[in-house]
Amino acid sequence: MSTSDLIKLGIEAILIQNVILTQFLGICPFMGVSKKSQSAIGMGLAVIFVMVISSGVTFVINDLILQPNKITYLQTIVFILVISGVVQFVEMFIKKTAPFIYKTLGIYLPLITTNCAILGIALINVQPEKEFGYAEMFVYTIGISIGFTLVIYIFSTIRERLENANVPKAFKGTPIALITAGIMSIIFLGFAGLV
Amino acid sequence: MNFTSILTMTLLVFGLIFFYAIGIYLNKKTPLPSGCDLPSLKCEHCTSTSCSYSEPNRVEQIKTEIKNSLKNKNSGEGAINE
Amino acid sequence: MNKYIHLTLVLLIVSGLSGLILGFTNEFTKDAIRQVKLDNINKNMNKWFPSVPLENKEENATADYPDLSDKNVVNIYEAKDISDTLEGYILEVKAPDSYGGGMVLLVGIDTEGKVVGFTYLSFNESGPGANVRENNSFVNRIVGKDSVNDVDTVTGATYTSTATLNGVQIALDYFDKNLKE
Amino acid sequence: MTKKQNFLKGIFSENPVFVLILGMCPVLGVTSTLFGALGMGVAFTLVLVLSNIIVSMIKNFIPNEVRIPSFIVVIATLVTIVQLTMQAYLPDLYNQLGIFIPLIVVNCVILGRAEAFASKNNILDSTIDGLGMGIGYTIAIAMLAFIRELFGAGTLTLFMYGDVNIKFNLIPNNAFEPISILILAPGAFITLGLLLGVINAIKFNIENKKSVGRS
Repeated sequence: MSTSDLIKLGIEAILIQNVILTQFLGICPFMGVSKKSQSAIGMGLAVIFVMVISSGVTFVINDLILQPNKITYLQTIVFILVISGVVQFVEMFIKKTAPFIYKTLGIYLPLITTNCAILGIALINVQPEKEFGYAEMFVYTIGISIGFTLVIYIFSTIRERLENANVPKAFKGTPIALITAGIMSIIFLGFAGLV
Repeated sequence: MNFTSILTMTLLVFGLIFFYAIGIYLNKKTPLPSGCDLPSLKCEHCTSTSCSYSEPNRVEQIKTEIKNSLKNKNSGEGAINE
Repeated sequence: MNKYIHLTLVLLIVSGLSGLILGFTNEFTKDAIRQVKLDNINKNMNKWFPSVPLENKEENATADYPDLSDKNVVNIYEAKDISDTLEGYILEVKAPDSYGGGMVLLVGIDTEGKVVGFTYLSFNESGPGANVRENNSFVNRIVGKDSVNDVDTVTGATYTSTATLNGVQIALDYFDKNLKE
Repeated sequence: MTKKQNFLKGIFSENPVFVLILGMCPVLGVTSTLFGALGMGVAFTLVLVLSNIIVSMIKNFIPNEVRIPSFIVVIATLVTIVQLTMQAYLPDLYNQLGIFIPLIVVNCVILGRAEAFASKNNILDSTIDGLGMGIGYTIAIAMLAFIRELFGAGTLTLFMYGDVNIKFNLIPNNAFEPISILILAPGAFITLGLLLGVINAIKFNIENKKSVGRS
């Protein structure tokens, strides 16, 4: 793929195929952690960090071990174990070397193992019809995780204002958050023809 | 279904579980960095019950939250802008 | 110390068991999955070229076809009737930049180079793009043509229909270049 | 906790979608057709019940340190089995659900139930709990899919297999134009938000009547 295709793929990953608003991956943290924008940024950075590392590791494992031995049906079990392992080692690594970073995104790391986006993107990268090479995989994963952080940050700022809006009693909390996310998804639909 | 693919499968899965178990073990062992306890964000507005930080009775907690939100709605019958 | 041996033993048993179970399930389902694809091709083969007998077309019937690698044409199946005269081809084509990505088409072309029929082998379009597959007016606009650049797209699902048109056009170009006698 | 309560809690008081609001990714992803939602519900219940059974069986053989990794391996193996059989025998459903079948592994409900419930109760209770949760989940996504597909596309696909396509076209000679946004991505968020709101409103109503009746 030429560089212009890569840039196109990157923009598409951030805006058009946005992981939350169009692919419906990573909704659990999107709903659970976006009450405060500070915690949303923490979650976003943690997702960028873990998604890029785990996608790289799973892509390599798929290329070197699963593909040649024709056991690609093991992808699910291998990928979830790799992601869980990567999360533990990343948390340990950050604890040791960068206490400041650990302060912002430390608590979200164990949450990330049950995040559908990380495993979802790792599996999408190795789909046979997508035919991703290393460059496309890398650009796609970075684009997707930036898209995740962008959306979760914007959503958290809106949600902070929602707290003191007079929402009917039955709609307080998750229902109104879902409806706001729906309106955001409509806005992101506007990007469809961009690329 | 030759023997080598079974062997590679078992070794692969075993290696990865070991990698994960070692990760958990080492992670538990490394102390928290000095003066940086976990941020105040406890799990009150995170609904995932399977993350290792969640208290064991997370499910009952959600239910009690809903119950008392109902209760103060009823007790606040008289209050004007409930 | 034996605690760790106990741990590793348990892990070994768990992974060994899961490996074995998955190996066996893969054995059972492996040829069924391949069969699903072949059934699809044979069913369409019979629908588009009625004179071709409905027997099991081999998957890799494309050993001797020129420059398959770079193009988006993945596989070619010859439609030969009982007396072994060539009725046409079915080309398996990857349609680029569809909305959901990863769209694969089966395009049936007869010996004169006209599209006899087409269907989707893998299709993950969502939203209104999803019902392009059942949109018969769009299908009929394509069948019987030898070039699709004047066929207009389906309103509301431009992404999916343009990707389909590109896929059919790739098959037609490939046919004109390599397969036309 | 009687057996009946244990079963019914999964559907009403602890419904994974409406009360605990867990496992949201497939709920939004597969409910564009009723067939997809039912297929996902059945696959989910199957994996949940089987994983609860196996976890409650092997819970005393697994030392505590490696509890979570072995549970994850058990669940992943079950999910792969379901994925392979579905790919082989129900290809249309497999194409419909796509990426969401392997994602059952990370579904917060399953690992949560395995750890919170199955690793502490005997086999029968775990099965009932799994069944209750699974049926509650299926009912929830079927309701959502029913609304989305009925108003979004005016059709209701019940079963798709090859050319067998049980699909009710509910708009007599297109009396009304279907709201196609409901089938699109935003429709999933909005419909689920409204559905949750309505259910909360009903719950408050019932609580109100009960408390008014009591006081």
